[in-house]
Amino acid sequence: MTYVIEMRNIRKEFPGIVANDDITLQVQPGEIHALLGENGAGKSTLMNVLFGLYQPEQGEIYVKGQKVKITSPNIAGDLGIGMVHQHFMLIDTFTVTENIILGSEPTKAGKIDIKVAEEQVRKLSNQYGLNVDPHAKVRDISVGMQQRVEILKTLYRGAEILIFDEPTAVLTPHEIRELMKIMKLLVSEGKSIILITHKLKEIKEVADKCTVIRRGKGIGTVDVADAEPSQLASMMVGRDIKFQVNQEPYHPGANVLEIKDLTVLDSRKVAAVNSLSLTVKSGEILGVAGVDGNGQSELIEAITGLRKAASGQILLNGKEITQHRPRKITEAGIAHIPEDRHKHGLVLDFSIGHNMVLETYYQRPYSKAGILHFDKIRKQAEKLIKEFDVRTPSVDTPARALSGGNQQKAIIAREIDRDPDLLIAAQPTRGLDVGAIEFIHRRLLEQRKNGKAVLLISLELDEILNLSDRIAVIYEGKIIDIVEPSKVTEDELGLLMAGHHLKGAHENEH
Amino acid sequence: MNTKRLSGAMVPVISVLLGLIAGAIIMLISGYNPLQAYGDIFQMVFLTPYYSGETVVTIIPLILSGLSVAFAFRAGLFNIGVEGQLLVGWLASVATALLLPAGLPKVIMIPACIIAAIIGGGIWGFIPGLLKARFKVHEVITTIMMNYIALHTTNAIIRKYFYAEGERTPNIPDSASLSSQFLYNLTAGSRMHWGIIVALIGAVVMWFILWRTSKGYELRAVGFNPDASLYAGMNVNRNMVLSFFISGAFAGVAGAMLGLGTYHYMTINQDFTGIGFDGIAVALLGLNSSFGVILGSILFAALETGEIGMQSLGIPNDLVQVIIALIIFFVASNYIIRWTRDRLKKKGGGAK
Amino acid sequence: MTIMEILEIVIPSAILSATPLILTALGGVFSERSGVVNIGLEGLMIIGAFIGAVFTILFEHIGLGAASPWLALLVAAIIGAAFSLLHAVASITFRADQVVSGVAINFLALGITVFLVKKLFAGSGQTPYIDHRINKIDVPLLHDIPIIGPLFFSNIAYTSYIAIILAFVVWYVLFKTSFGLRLRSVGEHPAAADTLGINVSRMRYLGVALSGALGGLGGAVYVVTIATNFGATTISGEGYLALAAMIFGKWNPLGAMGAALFFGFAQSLSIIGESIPFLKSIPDVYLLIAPYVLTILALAGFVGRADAPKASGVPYIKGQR
Amino acid sequence: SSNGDDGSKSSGGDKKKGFKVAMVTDTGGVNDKSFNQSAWEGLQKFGKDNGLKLNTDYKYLQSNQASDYEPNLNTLVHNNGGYNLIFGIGYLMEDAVKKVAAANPNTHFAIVDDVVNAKNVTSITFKEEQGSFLVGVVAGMMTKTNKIGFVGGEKSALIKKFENGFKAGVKSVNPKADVLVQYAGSFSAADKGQAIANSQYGQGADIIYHAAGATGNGVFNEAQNRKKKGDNVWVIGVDRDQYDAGMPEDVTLTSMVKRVDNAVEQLSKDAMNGNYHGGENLQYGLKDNGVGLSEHHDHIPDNVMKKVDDYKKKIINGDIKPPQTDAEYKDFLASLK
Ligand SMILES: Nc1ncnc2c1ncn2[C@@H]1O[C@H](COP(=O)(O)OP(=O)(O)OP(=O)(O)O)[C@@H](O)[C@H]1O
Ligand SMILES: Nc1ncnc2c1ncn2[C@@H]1O[C@H](COP(=O)(O)OP(=O)(O)OP(=O)(O)O)[C@@H](O)[C@H]1O
Ligand SMILES: [Mg+2]
Ligand SMILES: [Mg+2]
Repeated sequence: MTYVIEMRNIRKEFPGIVANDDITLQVQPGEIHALLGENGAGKSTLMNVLFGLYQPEQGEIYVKGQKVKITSPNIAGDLGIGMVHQHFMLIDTFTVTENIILGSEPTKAGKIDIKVAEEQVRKLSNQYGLNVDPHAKVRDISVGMQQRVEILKTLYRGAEILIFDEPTAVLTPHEIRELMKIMKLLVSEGKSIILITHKLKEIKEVADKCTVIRRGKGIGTVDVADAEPSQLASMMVGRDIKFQVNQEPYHPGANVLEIKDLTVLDSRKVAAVNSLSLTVKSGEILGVAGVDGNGQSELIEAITGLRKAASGQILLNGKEITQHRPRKITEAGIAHIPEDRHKHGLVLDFSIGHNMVLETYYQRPYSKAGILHFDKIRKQAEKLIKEFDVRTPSVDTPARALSGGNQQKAIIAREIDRDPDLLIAAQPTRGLDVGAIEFIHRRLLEQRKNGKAVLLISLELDEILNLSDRIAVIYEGKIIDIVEPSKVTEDELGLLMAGHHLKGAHENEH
Repeated sequence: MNTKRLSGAMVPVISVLLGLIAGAIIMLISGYNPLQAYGDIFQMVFLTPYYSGETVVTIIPLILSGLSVAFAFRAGLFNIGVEGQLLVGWLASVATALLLPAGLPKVIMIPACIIAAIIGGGIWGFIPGLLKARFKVHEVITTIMMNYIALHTTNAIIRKYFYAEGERTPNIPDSASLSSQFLYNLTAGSRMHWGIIVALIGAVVMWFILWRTSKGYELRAVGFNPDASLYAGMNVNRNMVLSFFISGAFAGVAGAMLGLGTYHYMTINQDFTGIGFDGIAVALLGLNSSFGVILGSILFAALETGEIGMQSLGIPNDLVQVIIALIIFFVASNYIIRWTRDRLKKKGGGAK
Repeated sequence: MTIMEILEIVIPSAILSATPLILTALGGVFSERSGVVNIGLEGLMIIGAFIGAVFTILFEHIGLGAASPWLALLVAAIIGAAFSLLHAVASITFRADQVVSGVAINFLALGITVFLVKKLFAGSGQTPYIDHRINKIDVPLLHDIPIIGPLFFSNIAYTSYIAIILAFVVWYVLFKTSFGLRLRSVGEHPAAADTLGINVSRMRYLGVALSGALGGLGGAVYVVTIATNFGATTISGEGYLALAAMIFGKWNPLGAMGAALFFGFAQSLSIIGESIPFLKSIPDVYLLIAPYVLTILALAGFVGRADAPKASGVPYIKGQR
Repeated sequence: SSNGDDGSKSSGGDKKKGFKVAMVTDTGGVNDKSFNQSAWEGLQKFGKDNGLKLNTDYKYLQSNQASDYEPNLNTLVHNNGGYNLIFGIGYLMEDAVKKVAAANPNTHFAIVDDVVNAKNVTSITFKEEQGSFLVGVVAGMMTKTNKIGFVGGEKSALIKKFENGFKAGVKSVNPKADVLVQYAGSFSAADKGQAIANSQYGQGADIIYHAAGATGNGVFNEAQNRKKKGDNVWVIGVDRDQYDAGMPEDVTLTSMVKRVDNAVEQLSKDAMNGNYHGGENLQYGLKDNGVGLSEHHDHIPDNVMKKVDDYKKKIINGDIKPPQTDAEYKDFLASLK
């Protein structure tokens, strides 16, 4: 039988690292083939090789039995290979249609025939149930829709083989389920799919085969139907994994954070947070669950002083902090693990050591009379690096050079070390592998144990369910319900997040 | 670590060499003798006291102008407004010298004039800074506009309040002068003045502010990543304005050096001095570091003084401009050097 | 003077002096939209002005007469494009800091042109005057239309119409054609464009080359319609004004044109101001700085924030995250 | 004096015998089509006529920035064994000439367009107001619209002499004529020159006199444009015969020439013969043909030329003293009534 894709003995090196070491991948027509591996295992690299973005040092690629040389995405496209990238490759300021047709635009006398293009997009969108608005600007649409645009981009180019690189990392459970449906529809239409993920559950649900990669080496390919999740996990990591769960008894203390009737406008002057009220107590982790874009970011920004509140009150330990400057709020006892570590969390061009005092550099002992004391800063950095196991060649290494997981650990070290009364953790484990996630979860639980308050905002339902004492569900800028994790199923939570109240009438149907 | 830093510093050095070689090729093509030309420049600038002194005279405002640009760059800002800030600083220093009683001692007079220049240049930098912070107006446009406003305004003020025959201000009193008989004798009658101390202090001040103070930490953080700075509790807008003020202040002091040292008066300028634009090049040549700016200024000034020698050889002085441009190109394209080096290594060393 | 009389003087003059700025700013739009910052517009104008003068003289010499300046414009655009490739090579292929490379372009252009003028014209610092300029004309028929005739169709050079038409053409190209879509895509998100098989380097080279062509054209138009010869000071600051016009116009061709016209208008207004009785008493320094102050006020007051193309100034390195 | 490179490696030694003369341009450079160029032409003529060698016996140095003036002058003091007479061209060099002359009492200097009081400096100035007065007479008589324009570069005392002399000439022959005066604020802004000319012609002026360097290029351009369209407009050029700048439309009515070349040549000759005129201020006016109308004045009718000659005589014999400053112009106007 011929494989639709066969990659044989692929080797790809980067300076100082072998990202792919003799990997073989065989994909049959009409199957969903999962590619499983830890962060940095080499999954994206392998797919980038297949997509023509990288040239392998060794190895051969066959498409439908034909030996091919894929030297550019153009050639991959001609061979019917399409890729939905891990980091979306969309142009914010362009419309959905423009993003889709870019590079192979229908033209009439040199002019883009936008009518025809939109029609084609609409047709494809309907055919696969993708439901996108061809006119919308990409920056105005949800992450889920952005991903469907990415899928449309490949379909528009007539892709037969679709590569999905960690497509679910940014999606809500509902969206994930939709995506699974779409994938199944695609294979039923005769397309083949390579699915990269480190979520075992998803593999169990949709994939037919699974190839596991560890540290650049192929570990093996299994039939998903025959494999236990635990088996896959240990293939992936090379050891057994314990998932952290919040098991300690729940003894909440006084209110640390009180939010009353808070309204916050987003950049477009629309109320993103809409008279929202919420309290977080000491000794608890309050999880905020919600579909991305329901006001979570604005809520955090308002609490931390990065965005002005339009109305309402925010109290920390009973003292008003509404409209205070970020510095005052930080000093009052709030620490914040930001959702975008590159944008907010780090000055990438500073050394990792200097990043460790980003909020405290002006205080003793790091600076006296306006003069920095580097020995003290270095000492502090070294302490944190050791305590939080931040893997870096030295304190002086630029933050930019650290891997994502280690950057995140550095931020968490910095924030927790300030011993805050309230720790706001926004997407603290996004994109990290299980090892790193385990570590971070343990730290969050420690905070709780020490009698601190933790406000956890996450799109990962597992994370919310495992760690929280209470779960607040945010929908359209309001907390529509607060539930206990033990008394709610993932499905129920999903419904809430979609705006459906659990008991009683369906008020917010759509 | 150390070797890495060293190779970083090698880049401008190699660029300078490549620029000089390219200049030599142009001279050869145009029928001049490059060895003689460079030899003469070297001999003139480094071995003849008078021209050494004059080179220093050129170096002084150039260092300060380069520091101005470099400081702004470090804070994430592009200051094309050095020309204007320099003119304002020049006028502020000269006006102060003329308005204060001439009998004041030097220790009061000179600092007063320099402070006036700091304030003058600083304000001229402050305005684009404020406009950027407050109204998000792109600093490149405002600084360009502020240059023209400075040119016409300083001329008008001189005409109205400080006019002396010869289209300039009167001479400043000796008590405000940075010149000295000692340096004059030392350099066989050049205009070299104590401003070189001021420029070097300026370089130290910039280094100190940026790398030793918590304010400098803040300014650099804001320059690299305003979002993270805001997150970390810094006042991004205020820092932006402050950076522009300090940058303008350096430029203003550059102007004071012309007023108190080089000329002892201010002329009604028909055009910009060019020192501000050279400052951009010097800052970039010096990788935006204090020490680099000093080295860059020396190179620039040496080439500019060398022009006189080249003219005497009959070589059009515009060639120096071309050489300077090529050097800047090579510095900018430092990747070309890394690229070549990597190629060579691969060929020579084989696999590791 | 009546308002109409004032406008009849101010508007044609504003359009004339705005023309080189429009063209050059359009060049800037191309370059920056493709993701390459171009501080070197001044240098490109210098090259264009030099070529405009030298080739007009050359063509006159070989007897091409009134066609000479037009042909020289063409040559200036070509040489401008060629010269700008230096900036392209440095900033695209060799990942130079684009600001630095642009500054180098400015130095280099001035040095080389003055050097060449001296070589070509027996040591002279400037070229002789050209005999055949592109003249201001009254457009047949149209200039008789009341009100708009005297304002927009009299006393105007065809090059101004060309510039204005080009602004619309550039707008059309950028926003309606696949070339434009691709050019903008590499300026916004080169990695995305790359995955769709668009050759990022090639698009950027084209963007820069077009800026060279238009900048060269701008400089040459300045010479054949205004300056009539070339020397070291012929272009002094016009390129920077064009840069400002591009930013003022928010990287939009029509915006850039509007901004350039605004500059021209502010300047001619300040000139006519000295002849208007009630403005006459104002010290002339206020009129001299008026165009620049007006620009700042306009930016601060109602234009506000403009977002540059996202990837502008960032070298694209394949595969880098 | 002890400073600088004495360049003694070149021929040197016979300094006393061979007379050497050189000049330093201001930032305009030797081909500014203005006084720098004119001065260099004078020096070249002197050099050729006397069999001197270019670049050793006579030469120029160009200044790229104002800060080059002093080192350039100093270079010439020592270069090639030292020049006997060194010209600084332009008022901008006043201070530099003063300083370098003071430091080098054995070298002779000359400054053009300004006065430096020192034993070893000869000052050469021109009575621009006299020449300007004459072209003012031409303009005043020839205007059909009774509107005349004056375009200045920078508003300096020097350019004011042009302006006031010109206005006085106009008013002397045509009291009804109105002179529109505008300064561009720059000597290198052709676009502004054109815009100003456009405005002045647009307001009805038919003759414009410019004293604005390269800014004047724009004035010529505007006039040529208008002439081509059939308007009868003129430009009066400045400094040298600007006939060529007005071609091919032939818009140059005449030019107010300033014979810097003659003055430089004359002083060089005198100096070679031992008379350096040290400490003197040589003022060149109509009397010495230092200023005046250019040779190209075909478009000026004879009756006007006659009037010009009348006035020339009156100025030479002192009956009329054209004003230099605004204040003098006011007085002059009052005296007309
Ligand atoms: N362009 C590059 N230059 C250098 N190293 C790279 C590059 N791209 C990837 N790597 C390295 O190659 C290894 C494999 O990376 P890759 O992105 O393929 O991992 P991955 O399995 O997709 O991980 P993740 O789950 O985090 O997406 C990593 O160590 C990574 O740091
Ligand atoms: N483009 C690149 N050029 C050079 N080095 C790179 C590049 N991309 C990644 N690296 C290096 O590769 C390593 C892994 O990077 P990556 O971002 O894939 O880490 P990660 O898989 O997210 O790590 P973690 O396991 O901590 O989550 C890091 O040391 C990083 O510095
Ligand atoms: Mg990763
Ligand atoms: Mg990956």
